Amino acid sequence: TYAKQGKIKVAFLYIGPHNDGGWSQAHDEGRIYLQKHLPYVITSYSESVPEGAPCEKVVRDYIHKGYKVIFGTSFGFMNCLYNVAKDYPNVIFEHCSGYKTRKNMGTYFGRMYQVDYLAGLVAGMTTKSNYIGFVAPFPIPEVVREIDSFTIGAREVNPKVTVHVIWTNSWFNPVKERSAAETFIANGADIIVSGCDSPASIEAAKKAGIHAIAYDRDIHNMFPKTVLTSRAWNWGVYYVKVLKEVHNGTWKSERYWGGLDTGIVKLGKFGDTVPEKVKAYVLKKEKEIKEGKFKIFEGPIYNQHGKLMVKKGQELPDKDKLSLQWFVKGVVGSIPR
Amino acid sequence: MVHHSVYISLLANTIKAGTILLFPTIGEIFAERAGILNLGIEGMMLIGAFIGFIVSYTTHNPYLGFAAGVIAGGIASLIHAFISITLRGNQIVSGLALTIFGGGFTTFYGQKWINMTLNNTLPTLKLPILSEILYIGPIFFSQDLVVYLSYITVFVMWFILYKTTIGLNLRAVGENAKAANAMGINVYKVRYIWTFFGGLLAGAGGAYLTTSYAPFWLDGITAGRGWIAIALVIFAMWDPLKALFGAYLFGGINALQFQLQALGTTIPSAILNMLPYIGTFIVITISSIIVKTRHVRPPRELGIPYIREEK
Amino acid sequence: MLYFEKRQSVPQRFKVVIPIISLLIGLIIGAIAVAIVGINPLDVYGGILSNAFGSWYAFSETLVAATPLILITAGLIVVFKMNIWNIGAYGQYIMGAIFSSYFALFASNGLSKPIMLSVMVTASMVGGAIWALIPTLLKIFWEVNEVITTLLLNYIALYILKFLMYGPWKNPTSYGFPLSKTFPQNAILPILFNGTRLTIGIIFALIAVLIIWFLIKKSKFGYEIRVIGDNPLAARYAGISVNRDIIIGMAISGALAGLAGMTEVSGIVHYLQVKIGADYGYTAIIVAWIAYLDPLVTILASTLFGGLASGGYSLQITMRVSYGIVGLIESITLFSLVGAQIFLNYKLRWKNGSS
Amino acid sequence: MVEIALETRNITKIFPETVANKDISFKLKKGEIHALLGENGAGKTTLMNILYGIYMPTSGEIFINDQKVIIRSPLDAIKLGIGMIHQHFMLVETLSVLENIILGLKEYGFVINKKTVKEKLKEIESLYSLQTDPNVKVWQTTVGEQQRIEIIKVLFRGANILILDEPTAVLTPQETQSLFKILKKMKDDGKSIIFITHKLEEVMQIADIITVLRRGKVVKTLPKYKTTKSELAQLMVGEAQDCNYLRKKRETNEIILSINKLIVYSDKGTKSLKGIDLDVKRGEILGIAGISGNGQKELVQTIAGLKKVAEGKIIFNGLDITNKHPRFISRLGINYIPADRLAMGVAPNLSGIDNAIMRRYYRFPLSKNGVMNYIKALAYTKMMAKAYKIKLDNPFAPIKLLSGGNMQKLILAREILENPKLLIASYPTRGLDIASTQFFRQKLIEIANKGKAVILLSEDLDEILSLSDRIAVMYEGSIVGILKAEKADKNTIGLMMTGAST
Ligand SMILES: Nc1ncnc2c1ncn2[C@@H]1O[C@H](COP(=O)(O)OP(=O)(O)OP(=O)(O)O)[C@@H](O)[C@H]1O
Ligand SMILES: Nc1ncnc2c1ncn2[C@@H]1O[C@H](COP(=O)(O)OP(=O)(O)OP(=O)(O)O)[C@@H](O)[C@H]1O
Ligand SMILES: [Mg+2]
Ligand SMILES: [Mg+2]
Repeated sequence: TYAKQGKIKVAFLYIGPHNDGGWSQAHDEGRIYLQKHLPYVITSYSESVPEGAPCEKVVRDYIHKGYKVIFGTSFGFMNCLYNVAKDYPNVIFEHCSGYKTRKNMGTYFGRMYQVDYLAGLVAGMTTKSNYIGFVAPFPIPEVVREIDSFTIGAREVNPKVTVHVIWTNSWFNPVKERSAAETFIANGADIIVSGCDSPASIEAAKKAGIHAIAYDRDIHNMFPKTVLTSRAWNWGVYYVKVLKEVHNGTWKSERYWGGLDTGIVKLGKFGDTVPEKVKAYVLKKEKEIKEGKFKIFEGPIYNQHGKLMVKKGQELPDKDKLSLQWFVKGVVGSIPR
Repeated sequence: MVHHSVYISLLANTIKAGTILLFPTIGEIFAERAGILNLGIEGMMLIGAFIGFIVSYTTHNPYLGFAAGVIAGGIASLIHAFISITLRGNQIVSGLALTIFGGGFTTFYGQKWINMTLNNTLPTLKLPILSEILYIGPIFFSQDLVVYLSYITVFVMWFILYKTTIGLNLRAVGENAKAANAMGINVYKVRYIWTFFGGLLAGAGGAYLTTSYAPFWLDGITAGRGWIAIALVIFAMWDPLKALFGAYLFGGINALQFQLQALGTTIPSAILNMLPYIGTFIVITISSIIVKTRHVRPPRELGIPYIREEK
Repeated sequence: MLYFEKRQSVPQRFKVVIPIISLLIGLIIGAIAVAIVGINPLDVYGGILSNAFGSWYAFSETLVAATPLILITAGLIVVFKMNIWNIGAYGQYIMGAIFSSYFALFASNGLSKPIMLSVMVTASMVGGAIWALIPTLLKIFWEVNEVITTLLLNYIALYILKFLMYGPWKNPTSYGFPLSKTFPQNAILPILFNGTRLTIGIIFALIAVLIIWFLIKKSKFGYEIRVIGDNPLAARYAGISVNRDIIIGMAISGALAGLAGMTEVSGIVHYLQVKIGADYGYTAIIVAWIAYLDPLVTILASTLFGGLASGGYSLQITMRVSYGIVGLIESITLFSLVGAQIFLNYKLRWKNGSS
Repeated sequence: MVEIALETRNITKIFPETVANKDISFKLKKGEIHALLGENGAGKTTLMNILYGIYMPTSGEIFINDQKVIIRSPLDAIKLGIGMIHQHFMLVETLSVLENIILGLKEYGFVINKKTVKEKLKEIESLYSLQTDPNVKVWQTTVGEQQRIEIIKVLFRGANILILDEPTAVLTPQETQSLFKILKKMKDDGKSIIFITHKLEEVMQIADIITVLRRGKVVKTLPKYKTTKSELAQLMVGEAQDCNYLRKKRETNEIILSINKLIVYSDKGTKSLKGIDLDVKRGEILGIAGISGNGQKELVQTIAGLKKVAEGKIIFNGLDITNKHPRFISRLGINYIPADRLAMGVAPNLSGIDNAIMRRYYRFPLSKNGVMNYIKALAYTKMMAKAYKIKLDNPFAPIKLLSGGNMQKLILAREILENPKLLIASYPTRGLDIASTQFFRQKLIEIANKGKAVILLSEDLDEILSLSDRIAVMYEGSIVGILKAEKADKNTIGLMMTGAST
């Protein structure tokens, strides 16, 4: 199998610049981690790859250069990978956050919503205005899930909280992210949650002297006073796992969805201003989640308009989590149709 | 209910966003009035934004950065000026090339600056007394120096255009270059000056973007604003005062669309974004129908090279 | 004093020499630009060349990029000859994509592939033509400037597309992501050569060029548009139906841009999305002009531009040289080319100030 | 002792493939009106453009007040006190009259001081009785007014040397006379004037001294009192002229074109034709006289199908052609020679061939089933150039490189070769030299002699009187009278044209 052919060439596609300070950088850190840990791997990456037709060209170029494993690290690469995968059954495709698979194409993702819930707790306990602004990219289930579980957390500890949502319709658009944050600030928000891939909304919060919750990477050290906590990815562990399987010839297409317990997602350092009491509560909850004692999407859960969506004692099944398209009570905003 | 301070901040933001568009629009109005169509605004804005950013970043002085961006835009415009005025080249193609150039140049040399952020942006300077005026003050007079500069630019340029000999010569050159030449006006000089002026202002728009509104560097950070400026020139019917109105209208749409979302309402943002274009389209059409083209039309010699020794 | 003196006739060899020298200037300045940041220009150019033309696969990708360019340019030539500045190819391209996608997404049931594709081709051409005819009719009846309206209609088309993608046409199973459903198999253009993405779209493009060539060089219509382009009053006086010809020309131009949109969504992307080749509409203006509004030269110019884009893209991947270099070379070449046009009509002369 | 205001020594101007001026030496004295004569393309305009700094001479020297000068631009010329009124007016239509007048001047302040400008305008007005409304936009003014604005512009700059390039071409006899009054006044004030025209009458009336150019060279300079019209004509063309046209008696009563109660609106929405009734008979030349702007142009353009009829009917050979397509009308046998050749008559950047075939490109053998035959087109063009003595050396070169006269000939030839049943000729000989003028007048007569019809528009009343059988006079969009040629004279027609007799 692959081991016999010497080194395995692995390519990563990023939606933004590799040093975007967010999503793509988190993946790139994962790539570097992989490179360090497995000597038989050669990695390369393409940054700011547009979704759609140009993406296909990039992938095909890699394959023509002998790359055998392709990681597509954005939802929008799904169709592109899916199309190319059909033509190249001997190449392995791994798509992040999507839902289409083939024999040679798997998907992977992490249960970030668990971390979102924890961040929600922090926010709920620290907000004074009870107005929290969530700067969100696209209204896809992944993001809706994040907003919902964040809100569940925040309102668990502070039922007066409302979470407001603005869609930027872009993963990485610092200009819009900043404008969205400024809009929230003008409306009285004292915590901004970044759901997009640049730190622009955090910077806006810093400038306005309010708090923020970061996404993608733990950036506590860059904004020690502003950032209350971060919802961080840790892709390296997964990339090593996949490449080991490829190397051993045991790789199989699957839908990977790891939680807090796997380490693929994690809660970042707390901000300097977060009270000890809060930290303690949050860490307790984290432990419960890891141990499977606490389930975030357990009923009763009401939607935005007060309709009961999950009955008491039931948990929203994974299938429904993966196609979530409604907001829980306390979210102000709408999902365009 | 939403507190009125929200609207004040929305409008104050609109002014900022509008300022990015206002400078290039005014600049292009004057270039076009002189007969030079410059479709390279997007490119010149990018260059202004980039130079403005790196100078601010390295000197820690946003004013210096802004000034550098302005000059960079001006220099970029000279390429277009040389090609379309001296070499009489096709202005549409040269302008498009300038846009490609701006994108290529800033992407290529901007690679190592990507995602860096400015720490000191243009500071807000509240104007004494004026900023105290109810509503008006916090919206218009609690801004940074460049915004005040933009107000002055609009009114001064309006005055120059309609009330002075400079403006008269300029209009004559764009309407009938031969006649202007026969009256002793140096057509080439006038065109060079105003194309350069257009470049300076395009640079100003770009530099304002990176020294105040979006203080970081990214490929293509202007995101089509140069094209909007070209549409705005039309919207404004080549009039600086109307440009002011148009720039704030276009600038306001983006802020508004976020505010509407924050309130929980949804009008599809595509529809909202489309409105000013449809508006411009309708205004252009109706005014052409009613006013019968005489007054509402581009300068007659827009895009036509002037050649002295030809029949 | 240096000055330009008018030539009586255009030296034909200049038409070949000028582009070559311009390209050289573009490459030399591009090389300097690259060398400044410490990269070997030869590597860069070698990279672009081999990635654009170095293998059959690379060349096929170049042709993939050239296909929409050829189609749009062929149409633009017709109207540019009439001195109608259609800046709206981008919008017409989008409309073509939208119209053809409608059938692919909502009316594809049970149709055989040839019929389905014919329907889509027709729809795209109708869509592009409609989008081109709006400004045309306004121009004809009320003298509304077409540069302005076609430019504005680009934005309106783009936002219609965005509206559809974020709203009604969003794929229900894309869970909120702005994409349409993937087209069914009968709505996808067949591939010409296995292992490439080259579809019969390129054949459409070549046929279009031949038709336009004939129209311009050989037909009565070609004569008429020349006269219209030079002096519309004289054309009217000569009994040419100027408005009819403008309508026909713009319809052709819009239809071909629309068809380009179809070949892109149906041949390459296979679904509708917001970003479907925004640059083609503007690049085509440049290509048309570089090709001296000559349909046959268009093929060459489009391939060159397609190659630069495709090669440069691969370069970014393999050598991590910013894609910006392509823009730099392209624009500097263009500047030299536009600037050098003057030598087609003028000679540079030296004269002492005292005459 | 008379001083020399301006002198040129051995001015040569070479355009690619044309020597427009060759060793021209020429003196203009203070306080004289110097007429410049010459056939089309003789190089008059070129010489003037050199004096005004629009062209640089290839070689030669210019002296002003005995000082050698180099005039690089109109600005230099203006500074030297030279003012020029161009063959085509140099006015910016969208600007007001006042703005046009002060264009390029620096003396009126950075912020325009309208008061001082208006005061100076008053001064000029009273001195030369030149009136204008400074506030109207130029596009709203008539041709005559525009001429006045041009003169005011020159006076405003205090020019001492005045160049007028065919200023009377578009003026009525009355307007011409008032222009002459102004010129005389200026001359009395010590200004020097160069006056270009093709009309010998005018030369004899106004000039002090006359220089004749032929093919870019000075043929002779001579004082007016020592010469005659026929001598001048001979100098211009280099041969004696023959003024007798072969006229046949060609009275018929068969009506070929009948116009009933025709009403047409102008672009500005006013009525330009107010119910015209007119019949044209087979075998006649019908002259139409009128001051420009009184509806003649609209009338003939409407017949040709180029303007929309609001009310009324046009019947040609029994067929209703009201609001029919221009192509339909021309195919019936109505051909039209437009007044302004550059604006309507040609596509200036297209080749001689493309321009020559404009009337018949769609017919066999030039095209068949929508496909052109350019070989046949070339042959046709060569035939045309030969038969009508058009100097068309390179039929593939843009037509705009021809001189105005040759271009005019091509247009005339193109229409006449269509063998029209009714030829509408607007100002057919404007700008033509004497030989060509005669040639084409003869052609018009031949058409009438063959039993066809001609409508002739001309600013030259002599031409109308000598060619027409009947003369219709237009005033303010109506026909104020139709006269038999034998019973008409210049005076009556001139009065009718100004509306005095109605
Ligand atoms: N190449 C281009 N040519 C013309 N206009 C462009 C171009 N690129 C972008 N634009 C315009 O510039 C503006 C900003 O571009 P951007 O990509 O940021 O759109 P957007 O703000 O994401 O739009 P929306 O908010 O509606 O989704 C838009 O109006 C877009 O139409
Ligand atoms: N810019 C130019 N380029 C090339 N040739 C020119 C140019 N201007 C004039 N000519 C040529 O020079 C010659 C003299 O032209 P010019 O216009 O001076 O004649 P003119 O005496 O004024 O004739 P007209 O009575 O027809 O006005 C003509 O053959 C003309 O074609
Ligand atoms: Mg937007
Ligand atoms: Mg002349």
